[in-house]
Amino acid sequence: MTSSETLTLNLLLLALGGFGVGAAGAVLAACRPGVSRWAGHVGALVGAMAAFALGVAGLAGGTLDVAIPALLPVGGFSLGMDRLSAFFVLVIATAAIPSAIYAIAYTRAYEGRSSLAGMGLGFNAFLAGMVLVALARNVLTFLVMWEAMSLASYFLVMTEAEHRETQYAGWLYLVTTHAGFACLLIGFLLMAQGTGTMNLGEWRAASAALSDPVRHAVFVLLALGFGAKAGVVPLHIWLPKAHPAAPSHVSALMSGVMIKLGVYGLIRIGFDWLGVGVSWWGGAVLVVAAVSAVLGVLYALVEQDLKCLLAYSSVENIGIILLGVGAGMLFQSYHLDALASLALVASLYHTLNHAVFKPLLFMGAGAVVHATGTRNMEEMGGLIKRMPQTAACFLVGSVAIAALPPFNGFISEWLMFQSLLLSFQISATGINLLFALSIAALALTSGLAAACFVKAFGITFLALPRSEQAERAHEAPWAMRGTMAMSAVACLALGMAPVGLLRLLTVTAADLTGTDADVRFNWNGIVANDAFAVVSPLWIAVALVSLLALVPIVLRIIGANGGRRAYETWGCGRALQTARFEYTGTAFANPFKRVFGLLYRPVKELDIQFHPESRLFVETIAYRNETRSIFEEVLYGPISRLVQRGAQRARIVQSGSVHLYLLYIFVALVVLLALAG
Amino acid sequence: MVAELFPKLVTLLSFTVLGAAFLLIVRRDLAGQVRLFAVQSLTLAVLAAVIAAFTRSIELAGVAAALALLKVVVIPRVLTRAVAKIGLQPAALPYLGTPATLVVCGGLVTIAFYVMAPVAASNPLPTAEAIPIAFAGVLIGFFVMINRRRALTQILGFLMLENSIFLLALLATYGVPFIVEMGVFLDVLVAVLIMEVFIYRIKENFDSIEVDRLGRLKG
Amino acid sequence: MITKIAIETIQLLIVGLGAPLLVGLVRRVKARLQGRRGAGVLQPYADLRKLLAKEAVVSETTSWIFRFTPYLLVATMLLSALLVPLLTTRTPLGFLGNIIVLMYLFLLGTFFLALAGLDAGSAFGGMGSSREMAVAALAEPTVMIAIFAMALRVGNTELDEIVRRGATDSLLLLTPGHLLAFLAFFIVALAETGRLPVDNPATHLELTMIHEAMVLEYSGRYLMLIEWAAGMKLLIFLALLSNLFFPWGVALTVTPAAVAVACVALVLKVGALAVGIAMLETAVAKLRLFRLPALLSGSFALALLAVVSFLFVK
Amino acid sequence: MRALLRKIWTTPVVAEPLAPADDDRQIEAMARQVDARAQRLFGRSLHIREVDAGSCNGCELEIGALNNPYYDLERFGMHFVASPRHADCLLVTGPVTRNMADPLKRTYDATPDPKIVVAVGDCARDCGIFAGGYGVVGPVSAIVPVDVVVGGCPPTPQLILAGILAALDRRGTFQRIHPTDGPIA
Repeated sequence: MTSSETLTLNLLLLALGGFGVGAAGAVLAACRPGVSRWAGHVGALVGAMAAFALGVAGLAGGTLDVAIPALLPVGGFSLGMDRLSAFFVLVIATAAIPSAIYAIAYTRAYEGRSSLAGMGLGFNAFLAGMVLVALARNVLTFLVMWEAMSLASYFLVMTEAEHRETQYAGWLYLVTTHAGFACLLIGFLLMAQGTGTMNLGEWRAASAALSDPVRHAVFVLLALGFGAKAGVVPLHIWLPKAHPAAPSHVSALMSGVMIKLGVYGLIRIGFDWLGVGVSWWGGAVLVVAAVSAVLGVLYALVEQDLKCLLAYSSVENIGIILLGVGAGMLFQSYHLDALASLALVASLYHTLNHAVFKPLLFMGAGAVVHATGTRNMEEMGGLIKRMPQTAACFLVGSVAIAALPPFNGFISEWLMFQSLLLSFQISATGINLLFALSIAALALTSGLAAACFVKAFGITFLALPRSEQAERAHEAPWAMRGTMAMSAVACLALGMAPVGLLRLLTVTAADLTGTDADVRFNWNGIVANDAFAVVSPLWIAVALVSLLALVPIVLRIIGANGGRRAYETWGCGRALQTARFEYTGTAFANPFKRVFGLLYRPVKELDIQFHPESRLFVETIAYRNETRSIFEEVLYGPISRLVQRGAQRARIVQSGSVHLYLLYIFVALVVLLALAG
Repeated sequence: MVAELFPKLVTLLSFTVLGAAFLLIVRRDLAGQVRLFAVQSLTLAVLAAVIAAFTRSIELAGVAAALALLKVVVIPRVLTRAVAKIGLQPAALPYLGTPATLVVCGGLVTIAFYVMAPVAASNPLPTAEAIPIAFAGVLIGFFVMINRRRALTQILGFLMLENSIFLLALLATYGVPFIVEMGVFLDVLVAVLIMEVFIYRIKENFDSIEVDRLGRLKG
Repeated sequence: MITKIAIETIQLLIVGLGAPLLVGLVRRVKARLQGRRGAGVLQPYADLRKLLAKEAVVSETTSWIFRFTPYLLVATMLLSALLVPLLTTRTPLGFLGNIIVLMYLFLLGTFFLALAGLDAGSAFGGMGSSREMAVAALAEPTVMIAIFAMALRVGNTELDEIVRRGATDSLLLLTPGHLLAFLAFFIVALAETGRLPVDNPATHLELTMIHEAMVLEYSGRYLMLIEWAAGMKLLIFLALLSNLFFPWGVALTVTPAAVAVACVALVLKVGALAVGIAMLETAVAKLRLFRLPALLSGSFALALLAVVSFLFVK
Repeated sequence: MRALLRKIWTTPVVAEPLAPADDDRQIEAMARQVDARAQRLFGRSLHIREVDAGSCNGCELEIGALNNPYYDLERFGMHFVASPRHADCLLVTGPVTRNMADPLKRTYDATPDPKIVVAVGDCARDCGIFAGGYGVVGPVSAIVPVDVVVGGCPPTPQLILAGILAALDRRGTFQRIHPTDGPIA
C-alpha cells in the first residue's frame, strides 16, 4: 500500500467515522434534543470535511481500493476511487459542509416537534450513503448504498409527517424511487450476466462482449433508473413535492447533490460502463435534457411556493447538466473526443456550481420560511429591510443560478454554449439541427431562469411586506447567515477564478474520453477550440467593479446634484399605499402563462358576488388562476389507474388459505427445478 | 468574378421569392397579400432576366418579360379589383395561428432542403444550389392553400405554387421551352379569371367568400 | 500600448457621447416624418444635463437595489462598449469575451432593472418588470440561434473574427443565410432596446408600457443614468448590426487613417440604421403584448432558416 | 407602408417656423421667448406633467393641441412625461375637487426640485363657474404653491406657452442647484 493510498483510506475512515459518531451521538442523546442536535450535525460536519479532503485527494490522483468480501454476499463490499468518483465525493462534501453548519442552528426550531435523534441519524446515514454510492465498485455495494441513501432521505422528507402533503410527497417519492431502483436492478443484473462480472470497474473492458439488444436494453433500463433519481422530465413528478417537504438543510442536499448521483450514473453508462455508445443514446439524452431544462424552468416560473420553485429549478439545472452529457455522448459517437471532453467539463462544472448555489438558495429560503412561517411567496415581501444579509446572500444565489456574470453559473453555461455551438464540426445535418434546437432550448432556459429568479427574489424580498408575519420577520441566527455568506463567496470565487477547478475537471474528463478537452485556460481567460470563443471572467469582474466605482466619481466631478429626498411610491396620487397594490408573483408570471398556455393549461375562474340591492356594489370577488400539470393528468393518471386495476386482479391470489400459499411455493419450486434441469 | 457572383445572386433572389411566400403567411389583409404576390413575381422576373443575361438566351428574356407583364401587372390588377369588389370582410382566421404556421413552414423548408439537397448536388448547373429553396416554395404554396379559409387567398396560394414551380424549372434546366411556358401562362391567366368569377358567385350566394361555407352545398 | 488605449478611449467616447446624439437623431427624424419640426438632435444632451442638476426623489419603500441599478446599468453598457469591435477587428479588450458574454452582460442589466421595477412596490413597476423579462426571455433563443448561424458561417463566435471574415470575404454577405440572420437579429435588437413595434419609447399610457413602466419611479441623476444607458444599448446594438452584417470600412489594420475611415463608416452606417428605425416606427403600430410571441417566434424562424440555409446551401 | 411614405413625402412640415413673416405673430413671439428662457433656466429641456384636478377637459383639449404638428411643443425641448418623478413643471387644470386635492398635493410632493407649477384656465385660477360648488375645494393655489396662472376658458395654446414662460421668469433663481444634502449614490 502506497502512502497516498494510506492517506485516502484514512480520510475515508475519518469521513465514515464522522458520520458514524454523528449518528450514534444523535441517537444516544435522544432525550436531550439540544445535545442531540449538536452531536448529530457536528459529526456530519467532520465527516463532510474529511470527504472534501478525500475528494480533493482523489482528483489530485489518489486512489482507493477497499474490499471486504465478508460484509456482503456475491463479490463482497468493495470500494474504489477514480477521478469521477472523487469529483462527486467533492460535490457531495461541498454541499454537505454548509448544510451541516446551517442545520445546527436551523433544527433548533424542530426541538420538541420532531425527533432530533431521528434527524441526526437520517442526515448522517444519508451523507454516508451518498459518499459510498459514488465510491462503490461492485453491483451489490452500489445497490445497497443506493437504497440506503434513498431510504434515509425518505425518512428525512417525512420529518414533518403530520402534514398531509408531506405524507403524499413521501409516498410519491418512495414509489418513484423504487420504480427506478427496480429498473437499475434489472439493468445491473443483465449487465452482470452479459459481462460475467459484478465488478463495476471491469465493465468497460467487458462490455464489448455484450450483444446489441442487451446493450440497448441495459442502457434504457439504467437510464430510466438514474433519470428517475435525477428527476428528468417526465420522471420528475416526485421531485417538486418531496424536496420542499423536507427541512431546508435536507432540501439543500437533496436538490444540491442527491439528484446529481443520477447524473453520476448517467455519465458512467454514457462514458464508462458501456463503452462508446450509439448515436441515438446521446441524442435521446440531449432531447430529454432540453425538455427537462425548458419545462423545469417553466414550471418553476409559475410556482408560488418558494421551496417548490427552487425544486423545479433543480429539474431545470439537471436538464442543463445533462445537455452536456448528451452532447458529449454524441460527440464521442462521432469520434470528436476533444469536444466530448469539453461538453463533459461544462457538465461537471455546472454540477459543482449547482451544488454551491442551490443549497445557498435553499438555506436562504429556509431562513425566510423560518422568519415568516410560510412558504408562500405571496405572503412575503419587504424582507430585504428586515433580513438584509439573508437577502444579499439570496441575491448572489439568484444571480449565480440565472447564469449572469461574474458569478459561477455564467462560466459553466458559457462553456456549455461553446460545446453546443462547436457541434457544427459534426457533418450530419439531422444532428446539426438537433443541436440547433438544443441551443435554442438552453437559451430559452437561461432567459426564463433570469425571469424566474427576478420573481423569486423580487416578490420575496422587495417592496412592502404582504402579510403580518412578513412585517414581523427578523434576521436569521448568525450560524445560518455565516454559512450562506460562505456559499455566496464560493459562488463568486468559482465565477471569477475558474482556473484551478477547470484544471481538475479537464483531467477528469480526459480520464473518461481518453482525450484532453478542447479548451485552454489561464488566469487571463478561457479559450475554447483555438480562439473559437474567449472569455475572461476575472477581468470582466475587475472591469465591471472599476466602472461601477468610476461612474459616481465622474458624476460628482461634473457637479451632479447629490440631493435625495424620500417620498412615497408614485401611485397616481392615490391616498392609500399598501402591499395590496403591489404586483404579485402570480401576476408576474402571467405573461408566461399566456404565452406557454399550451403547456400550463391554465384554469381561470372569476366569481363575483354582487350586493343584493345593486349590481354596482361588489361584495366579494374570487379569482382563481391555476396551472395544471399535464404530466400528472395525461401520463401518470392512466398509469396509476392501470396499476390499481392490476392490483385488484392480483388480489385473487391472496386468499388467506395457508394451504394455497404452500401450493404456490411448491409450484414455484418445481418450475424452477424444471428450468434448471 | 461573374462566375462567382452569379450563383450567389441566383440563390439570393430565390430566397427573396421564398421570403415573400413567408410574408404572405404572416400578412392578414388581402390587398397586402396581393401586393406581396406582385413583389414575388417581380423578383422572379428579375431572376429570369439575370439567368437570361448569363446564358445569353433571348427566349428566356422573352419569358421574363411575359412573366413581368402577366404576374406583376395583369393578375394583381385583376385580384385587386376582386378585393375592391368584395369589400371589407370580417377577418377570417386561418386554421393555424401565425406562430404555429411559422413553425410548420419552417419544418417544410427543412424537409425540402433535406429531400432536395442530393438532387441539387447532382445537378451540374451553377444555379442548382437554389433548387431546395424553390421546392420549399412549392410546399409552402400547397400549405397556404390548405391553411387559409378565403377563396382569394387560396388563389394566391395557387399562384405562389405556380411561381415556385416556374422557379424550380428555371433553376434545374434554365426554364422549359418558350412555347410551353407561354401555354402555362395562358392557363394561369384563364384559371385566375375563372376563379375570380367563381369568387363573385360564392360571394353573391353566401355573402361571404369563406370556403367552409361551400360545405353547405352538399345534398 | 498607446494605440490600444487610444482605440478603447475612442470606443468609449463614441458610445458614451454618441448615445444621446443617436436618440436625438431618431426623435428628430420621427418628428420630421410626422410633419413636425421636433427638437434638435442635441436635445437629449440638454435633457441629461438638466436631470443631473435635479434632486432625486426616491420611494421610501425601495432598498439599495433601486439605487444601485442605474450605476450597474451604465457600467455594463460601458463594459460592452469596450469589448465590441466598433472600429477595428483587433479590439484591444476583445479578449474579455465573445458575443455570448456580451448578451449576458445585457441580461445582467435587464435582471437588475427588473428587480428595481419591483422594488418600489408600485403596480406599474411590477408590470414593466414582468413584461421586460418575458420579452428578454423570448428573444434569447433567437439571439443564440443567430449566433449559431454565424458560427456555422465563419466557424467562430469571436466578434472581431466574425467582422474580419465578413470584411475580407465580400461574397459572404450575399448569402441568404446572412440576410436572414440579419433580419432575425434586427427584430431582436428592436425587442431588446424597447423600440416599436415591441415597446413604444414615447408612450404616456402606463398600461402599454414595458421599459418605461420600470423606470417610472426614477428621477434626477438616477433617471439620467438609466436614459443614458438605454441610449448606449441602442447604439451598441445598431453598431453590432452594422459591423457584424455590413462590415464595410472597419479597420483591418490599426493605422490612424484606417481608424478615421472606420469612424466615419460607423457613423454613416449607424445613422442609416437610425433613420431606418425612425421610418419603421412611423409606419408600424405597437403590437399588443400577446401578439409579441408571434413576432419573436417569427424572428426565431428566420434565425433557424439561416441555420438551415448555411447547413445546406454552402 | 409605401402609401404612407408617399404621403409623408408630399406633406410639408406644418409646424410654424420661428422666423417672422407668419400670420400668427403672437404665438411665434412668445415661442421665441420660451425658447431663450427655457434654455437659460432648464438648459433648454423642460418636462411637463399634466394634472387634471377636476377640469371639464376644455383646457386638456388646448393642452393636447400643444403636441400637434402646428404648435409642436417638442421643438422647444419640452415634452409631456408619464410620471411626476420625471417632470420639471406641473400643468394643473380645473377647480380642485375634493377627491383631487390630496392627489394634487401628492403629485407636487412627488416632483423633484426645482419645479414650477402653472395653473391653466379660469377654473384653476378662481374655480370659474364652479366656484362655491359643494365638491370644489378651491383654486389650485389653495393646495400647492403656484408660479403662474393662465386665464381663459379655455386659454389658447399660445397663452399656455406664455404662462410657462412667465413661470420660468419668476423662478429664475434656482438655475443651478449644487450638491447640498448627502453624497451621491
